[in-house]
Amino acid sequence: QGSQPIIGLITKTDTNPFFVKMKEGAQKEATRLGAKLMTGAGKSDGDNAGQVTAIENMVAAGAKTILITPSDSKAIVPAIAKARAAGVMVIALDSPTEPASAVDALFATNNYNAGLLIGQWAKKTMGSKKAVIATLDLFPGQPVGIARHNGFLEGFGVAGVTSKSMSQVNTSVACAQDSFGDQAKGQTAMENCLQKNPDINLVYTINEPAAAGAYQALKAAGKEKDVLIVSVDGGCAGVRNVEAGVIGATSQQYPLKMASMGVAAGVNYAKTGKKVSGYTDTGVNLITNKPAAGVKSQTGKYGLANCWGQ
Amino acid sequence: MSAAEKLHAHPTATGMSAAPLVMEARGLIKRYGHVTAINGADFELRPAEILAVIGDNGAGKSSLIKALSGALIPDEGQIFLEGKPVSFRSPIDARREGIETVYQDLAVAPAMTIAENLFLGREILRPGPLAKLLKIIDKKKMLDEATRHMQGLQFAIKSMSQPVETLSGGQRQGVAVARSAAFARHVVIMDEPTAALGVREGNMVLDLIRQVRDKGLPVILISHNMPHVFEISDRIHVHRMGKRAALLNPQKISMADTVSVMTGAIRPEDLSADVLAH
Amino acid sequence: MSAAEKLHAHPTATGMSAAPLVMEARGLIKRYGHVTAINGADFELRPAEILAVIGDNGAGKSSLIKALSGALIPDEGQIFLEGKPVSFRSPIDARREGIETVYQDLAVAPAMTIAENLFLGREILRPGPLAKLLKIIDKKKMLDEATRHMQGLQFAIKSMSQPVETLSGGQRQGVAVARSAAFARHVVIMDEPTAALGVREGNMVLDLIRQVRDKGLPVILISHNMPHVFEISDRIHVHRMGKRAALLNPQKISMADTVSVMTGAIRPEDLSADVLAH
Amino acid sequence: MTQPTTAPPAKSGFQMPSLSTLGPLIALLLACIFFATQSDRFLTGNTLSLVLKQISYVAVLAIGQTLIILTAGIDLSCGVIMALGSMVMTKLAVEQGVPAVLAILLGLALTTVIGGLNGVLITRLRLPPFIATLGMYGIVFATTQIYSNAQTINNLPPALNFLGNTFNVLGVPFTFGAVLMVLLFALAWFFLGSTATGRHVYALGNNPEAVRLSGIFTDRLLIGVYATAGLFYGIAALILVGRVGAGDPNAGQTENLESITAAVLGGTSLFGGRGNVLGTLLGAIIVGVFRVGLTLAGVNSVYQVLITGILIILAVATDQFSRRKS
Amino acid sequence: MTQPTTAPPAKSGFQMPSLSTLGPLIALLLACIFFATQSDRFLTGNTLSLVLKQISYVAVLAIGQTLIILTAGIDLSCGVIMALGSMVMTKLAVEQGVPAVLAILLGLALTTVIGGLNGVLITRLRLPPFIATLGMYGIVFATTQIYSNAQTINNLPPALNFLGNTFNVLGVPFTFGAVLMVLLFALAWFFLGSTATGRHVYALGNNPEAVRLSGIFTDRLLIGVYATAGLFYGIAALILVGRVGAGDPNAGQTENLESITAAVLGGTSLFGGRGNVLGTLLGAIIVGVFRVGLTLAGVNSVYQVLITGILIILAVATDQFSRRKS
Ligand SMILES: Nc1ncnc2c1ncn2[C@@H]1O[C@H](COP(=O)(O)OP(=O)(O)OP(=O)(O)O)[C@@H](O)[C@H]1O
Ligand SMILES: Nc1ncnc2c1ncn2[C@@H]1O[C@H](COP(=O)(O)OP(=O)(O)OP(=O)(O)O)[C@@H](O)[C@H]1O
Ligand SMILES: [Mg+2]
Ligand SMILES: [Mg+2]
Repeated sequence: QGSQPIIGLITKTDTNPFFVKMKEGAQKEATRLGAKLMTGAGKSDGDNAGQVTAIENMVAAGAKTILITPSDSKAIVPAIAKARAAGVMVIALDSPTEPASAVDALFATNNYNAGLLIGQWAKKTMGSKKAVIATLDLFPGQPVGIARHNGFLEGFGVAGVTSKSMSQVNTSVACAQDSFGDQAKGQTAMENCLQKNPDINLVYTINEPAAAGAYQALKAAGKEKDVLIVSVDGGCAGVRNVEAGVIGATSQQYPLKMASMGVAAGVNYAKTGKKVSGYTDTGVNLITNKPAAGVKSQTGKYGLANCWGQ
Repeated sequence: MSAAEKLHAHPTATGMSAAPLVMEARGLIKRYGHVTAINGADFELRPAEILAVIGDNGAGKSSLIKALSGALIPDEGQIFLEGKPVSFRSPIDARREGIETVYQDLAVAPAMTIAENLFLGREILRPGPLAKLLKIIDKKKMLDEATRHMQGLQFAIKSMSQPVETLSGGQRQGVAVARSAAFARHVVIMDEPTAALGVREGNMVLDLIRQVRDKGLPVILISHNMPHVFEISDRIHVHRMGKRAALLNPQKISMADTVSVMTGAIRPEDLSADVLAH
Repeated sequence: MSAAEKLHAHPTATGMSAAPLVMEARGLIKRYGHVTAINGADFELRPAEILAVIGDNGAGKSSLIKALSGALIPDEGQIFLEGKPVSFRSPIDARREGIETVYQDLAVAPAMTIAENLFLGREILRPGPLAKLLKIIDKKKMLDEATRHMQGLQFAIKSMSQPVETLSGGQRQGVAVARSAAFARHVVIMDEPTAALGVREGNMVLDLIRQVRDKGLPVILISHNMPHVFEISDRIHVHRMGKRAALLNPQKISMADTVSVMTGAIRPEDLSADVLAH
Repeated sequence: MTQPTTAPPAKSGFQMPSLSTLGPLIALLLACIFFATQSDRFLTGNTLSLVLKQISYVAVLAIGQTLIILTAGIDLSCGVIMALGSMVMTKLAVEQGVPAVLAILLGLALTTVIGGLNGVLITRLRLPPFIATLGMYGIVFATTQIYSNAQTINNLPPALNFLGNTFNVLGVPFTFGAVLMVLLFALAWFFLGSTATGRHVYALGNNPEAVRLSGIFTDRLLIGVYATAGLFYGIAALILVGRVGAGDPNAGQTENLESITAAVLGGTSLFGGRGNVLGTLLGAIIVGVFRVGLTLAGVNSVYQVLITGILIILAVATDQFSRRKS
Repeated sequence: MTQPTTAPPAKSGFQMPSLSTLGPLIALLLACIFFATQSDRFLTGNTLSLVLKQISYVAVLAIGQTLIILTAGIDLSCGVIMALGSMVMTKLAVEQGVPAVLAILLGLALTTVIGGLNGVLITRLRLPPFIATLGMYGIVFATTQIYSNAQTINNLPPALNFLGNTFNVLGVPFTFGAVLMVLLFALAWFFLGSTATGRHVYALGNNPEAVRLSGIFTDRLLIGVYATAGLFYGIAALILVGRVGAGDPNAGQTENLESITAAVLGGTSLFGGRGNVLGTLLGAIIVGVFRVGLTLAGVNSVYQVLITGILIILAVATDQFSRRKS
C-alpha cells in the first residue's frame, strides 16, 4: 500500500449522477493504473466548507494529487493554495477556479459555453416565433447555475447579459424558478410557471432531471408538443430524452473523460514528479436531432455513444 | 371487620402459610445513589381492610407503595399477592392483577379531558366488531360514565370534557381518586388522596374509601391527616426511615401516641402489646 | 394582636381611609371562558396578622392570591397596598413590593438544586465589583445559607446540592416555604403550605409562620386543615363561589360552624355578629 | 415564550378541530386575499389543483411526522425513507421485473420496517428521537445512493404512475395522489381523535409517565407510531413516484424540515401532546399557496425565499394573535 | 422514550461536568481506538489539529445553539446568520474599503441584532422558536444572496484572515480560530455554571413559569440569550472567514442541523434545562473525528455517510448505557 499513489477526488455532492459517474470513471482508471482513489464531497451543492475539509483530510491521508470540482470557484482557492504549498498537485475538474492559476491544471468544459450553445440553437429553432421563456435554474447563488443560465440568455441574444452577475431575469424571461436540479422540484416549478403564463413556449433547464420534470408538467397541461425544452449535461437518460423528442437539445459534457485524465495525470505525477498544467477543454457538444443552421451539433446517436450514466 | 377477625393468626414466615393476606412484602430495599428510600421494609394487607400508612416526610411511603404497584422495581425483597410471590416489572403487571393506584403526583395528562384521564388505558369502545378492532371510542358514553363516577365526589366540576389542566389542585385530586375507585378489582392504593382537599371534599373521599372497602376490596391509604386516619382505618402501618416501625390498632392507641411513634419520640418496643395490631 | 386591635375601625370605602390595612382588594373578577374563577371578591389584610383563607375546592382561593401576587391579572377590580392603588402586571411588580408567595403547584425548577431554587432570582454574588458586574454566584455561600434557611425545617434533606426532583412531595413543599419565609419584606402568601406535610413537618411550618408574623409581617395562609387554621390564624376569610362569604373570628366561632359557613350549610347572614371579625 | 406555556389548554383535539385550526385558517385566508390582489390568475380552480398536487407527498410525510411530534418525538429521516421506498418500488418493477403491485407492497413493507426501527432505537436503546432519526437519515440516504447507483429509474409501469393521473371536476384536473392525501388526512384525524390508540398518542406526548402508570405498553405504542409513520412515508413515496413519473434517488433530502414546518405551522407543539393533524394539512397548504402565489405574482426566486420567510412568521403571529383574543 | 423521562436528574451542570459528559467521552474514546486500528496516521498531533480547525466554526455556532436549546428553544437560522456576518465583514473590508477591524465589529453587531430579533419574535409575538428562526432563515439567506450578489469575496486583508493562521506546538500547527473556539467554550461554561444569569438560563428551560414567578424578567432574559447566540454566530463567521480565506455567500445552509447535532450528541436535552456546553464541544469533536478518521481509513464518501449514521447512533447508545449503569 505504501508505494501505491493516492489520488483524491472531491466532487460537489455524492448524489448527482454526473458526479457519481465521474467517480466511477476515476475508480476504473485508478484500478487500471494501480492507484488508490479516495473520494469526498460536499454535503450539498455550494458547500464550500465541506470541500475545504475534504482537501485537508486527503492531504492528511497522504494524497499527492487532488482532483476537485469546485463548488465555489473563488472560496476554494485559499484551501487549494495550502494543499499545493504542501506539495500536492491540484487539478480542477468540470469547472475552473478563480483565478484559473490557483490550480495546477484544469480539465473542464465551459458551462457558460454549454449555455451559449443551447441558447443559439433555441434562437435559430424558434425562428420568427416570439419566444416566451421560462428558466428552471439551480438555486440562488449557484455559480454553475448562473453560468449556464446567463450563457443561454446570451446565446439567445438577450442584450446586456454577462457571465458574472446573478441569474438575470428581465423582461425577456417570463418566469424564472429554482428547480434545485431535481425532477420533482423542476416539475413543481414548471407547473407554477405555466399557471403564471400559459403562453410559455421555450424552457431552459439547468440539467436533464429538471427537464424531465418540466416535460411531465407540460404533458399534464397538454402542452408538450408546443414547447421547446433545452438543457445541459448529456447524461444517457437525457440523451434518450433528446432521441424521444422530450428535450429539443442538450449540451453534452464529459465527466468520465475529465476524471480519467485527472487520475492518469496524478499517477504520472507520482511516478515522474512531473505536474500537468494549463487548461484542457474536455469539450462540449450540442446534441440534437434537429440541427439548426450555423450551430454545430451532433446527433442523438453520437450523444448516446458518448454519454455518461445508464 | 370485627375485632375477632383482626386477632386472626398472623403469619410470621414469608407468606408461605395460608393466612388471609391479600398482599405481603418482606425485606424490600431500594437505593437511589446514596439515599436509601426503602430500607428493608415489611408490609401486610388483609382482605377488605383499610390500612393506613403514616410517616414523616421522606420516610419512604411513596417509594414503598410504588414498589407494591410496579412503578418502581425494588433492588431486593419479595412481594406476595394472595400468598404467591409476584415480581412486577411495570405498572401494567400490577394493573393486570386488579391493583389500582392514586399516585401522589397524580399522573394525569394535563391537556386531556377529565373523561379521557379517567378512562386512560381502558377506554369505552363503541359496540360492534369493527369498532372493537379499530378501538373506536364511545365519547358520549365515556362522558356519561365519567359524570356518573364523579357524582359521588361533588367537586363543582362543570364539564367532564374540560382539560385537567384547567382544574384546581383539589379537583385534579378528585379525578385521580375517582379513577382508582372506579376500576379496582383487587386492591386500591391511595397516596395522600385528601392532601389538597377541602373539608367537604375530604369527607367525600373518605366515604368513597369506605364504599370501596364495603365492596370487599382492601384499601391502602397514605395520609398525613391524623383525624382522617383515625376515623377510617382498621390498622395503622407506621413507616419510619425506610421501614415499618410498628403496626398499630387505632381503636386502642391515642392519636398523640401514634404521632410519637411516627416521629420517633416513643420507641415501638416501649408500646404496650394491646395497642399493637396483628 | 389584641382583641381591641381587631375591633379597629374597618374601612367601608375603597381603601381611601387611613386604616391600617396592608393589603386590600375590591370587586376582583377573573373569568376563564365560561368559568368565573373570581367573582367580585373583596379582601383585607391587617399588619402583622395571620389571615387564613379557607374554602371548598375550586372556590377560587388560588386564583385570588394569584391576583394579589401579580401572577394573574384580574379582569376587573382594584388592589390597594398600604392604601395606595397598585396594579401588578407581573409577579416582578409584587416581588418589588416585598410580597413573597408559595404557590400551590410550588413553581420550582426540578432539575436544579435546592440551593439554586431557594435563591432563584436573587443569587448570592461573590464580593468584588467584577463579580457583581458578571453576576458571579458564590456557590459555597449559597449552599451554607440554604442549609441555614432550611434548618428551621428539619425535613431530613441530605444535601442542599440535591436536585429538587429527587425530593419527596413534602420535602419539595418545605423548599418553597423556606424560600418565601426567608425573603419576604412586606407580605407572605402561602397557598396550602402544609398540604403534603407530615404532622411534625406541618408543625414546623406553623412555627415558621408564627416567626414571620412576629417579625411584623402579615401572612396570608390558604389551608384546608381546620386544626391548623384555628391554631394559628387571627382572622378567617371564608371564600365561597369566587368571593368572600364571611370574615370570622376563630376565637369566637366553632370549627363546626366555620365548616358550615364554608360549605354553605349556614348562610353568613344568619351568623351572630360576635363571631364575625372586622 | 416556549410552547408549553403559550399553547392554549383546549388543544387536545378531542372536540371538533374548529378552534385549534382557526389561527392557521385565518393566516391562509389573509394570504389568499393578498395573492388575489397580485394576480388575477390566482383565484382559479387550477391554483387549488396545483397546490394540492404539489404538496401531496410532503403532506403525507407530514402526517407521519405529526404522529411522531405528538409523542414529543421528531423524525429527521422521513424524506430519505420515502426516497428509498420509491427507489425500491421502481427498481424492482422496472429492472427486476417484479409485478408492480408486489413491488409497491415490498416498498411499503420496507418503509414501515425502517420506521419501526427508528422506534426500536428510541425505546430500546433510549436514544433521543433527534439522534436516532439523524443516524437513520445517514444510513438510509447512503443506502439509497448505493442501491440505486444514483440512477433515476424511468419508463414506469402504469400501476406506479397511477397516482399521478388526473380526473376532472368542473373542468379542473385533480390527481389521484392529491385525493389519496386528503383521504389519509381524514383517516389520521379519525384515528387520533376517535380511537383509544389515537388518544394514547396524545397522552404519551402529554405525560409519558402517566401513560406508563396507567398500564399502557408505552414502548409498543411508540414503536407502533414510528412504524405507522414509516407506512405513511411509503405511501408518500408512491405519490411521489406517480407525480414525477420516475424513481428519483435524490428526492427527500429537505423534506424532513418541510414536514416539520407543516406540522408546526398547523399548530402542533414540538413538545408533544398538543396539536391536530388537520392543522398540519393547513400548514402544508399554506406553504404550497405561498409558492404558487409568489410565482404568479412574478416574484424573483431569491425574493420568494425572503418573502416566504416573512410570511411564515406573519402566519403564525396571526395565529397567536387570534388565540389571545379568544 | 422522550428525553425528559430518561435524562438523569443530576444534569443541571452546577457541579463539575464530570458526570454528565462521561457518556460522550466514552464514545469518543471507543471511536478513537477503532480509527487507530484502521490507519497509522490517525494517532498523530496532526489529526487533533485538523479536527479542531475543521470543527471550529460549527462548534462556535453550537455554543449559541446550546444556549438556546437550554431555554427549550431551537435556532434554525444560526448558519445563515453566520454567512451574512461573513459577507458583511468581507464585503465592507474588501469592496467598501472599511478598515478591517471596523468591518468585523459591524459584522458582529449585525449578527447580534439579528439574533436578538429572533428573541423578540419569540417573546413579543409568542412564536414557537422553530417557526421564528425558520422564517428568519429564509429572510437572512435571501438577504445574503441579494447583498453579496452571490459573489464570493477574495483577497482579504490580513485582519480577516488572522484566525486562519497557525502557530506550532511541538511541531503541530494549530489555528488561532481553534484556540479562540476552545476559549469561547471555557467562557460559556463559566457563564452557564457560575453566573446568576447562566443559572437562570437553565431554570428557564426547566420551568419557565417558576422563573417568571420568581420575579426574573423572562422576556428580557430570552432576548438576551438569542442576542448572545447571535454574537457567537458572528464570531463563528470570523473564524469561517479566516479558515476559508474568503467570504462565501453559500455557507451556513446545513450548519443548523450540525450545531443541533453537536449539542444533542453532547447530552443536551432538546426539551431544555438539561445539558452542558462542554458536552457540546465533545459532540462537535466526535463528529469531526468521525470525518477525519473515516477519510484516513480510506472510506468512500457515500459509505462515510452510512458509517457516520451508524456511529452517531452507537455513540449515544454508549452514552445511555453508561448512564444506566451508574
Ligand atoms: N428519584 C429519586 N432520586 C433520589 N432520591 C429519591 C428519589 N425518589 C425519592 N428519593 C428519596 O427517597 C426518600 C423517600 O421518598 P418518598 O417519596 O418515598 O417519601 P414519602 O414518605 O412519600 O414522603 P412524603 O410524605 O413527603 O411524600 C426521600 O428522602 C427522597 O428524597
Ligand atoms: N386556567 C384556567 N382555565 C380555566 N379554568 C380555570 C383555570 N384556572 C382555574 N380555573 C377554574 O377556576 C376555579 C377556581 O380555581 P382555583 O384554583 O382558584 O380554586 P381553589 O379555591 O384554589 O381550589 P383548591 O382548594 O382545590 O386549590 C376552578 O373551578 C377552576 O376549574
Ligand atoms: Mg410521598
Ligand atoms: Mg388552590
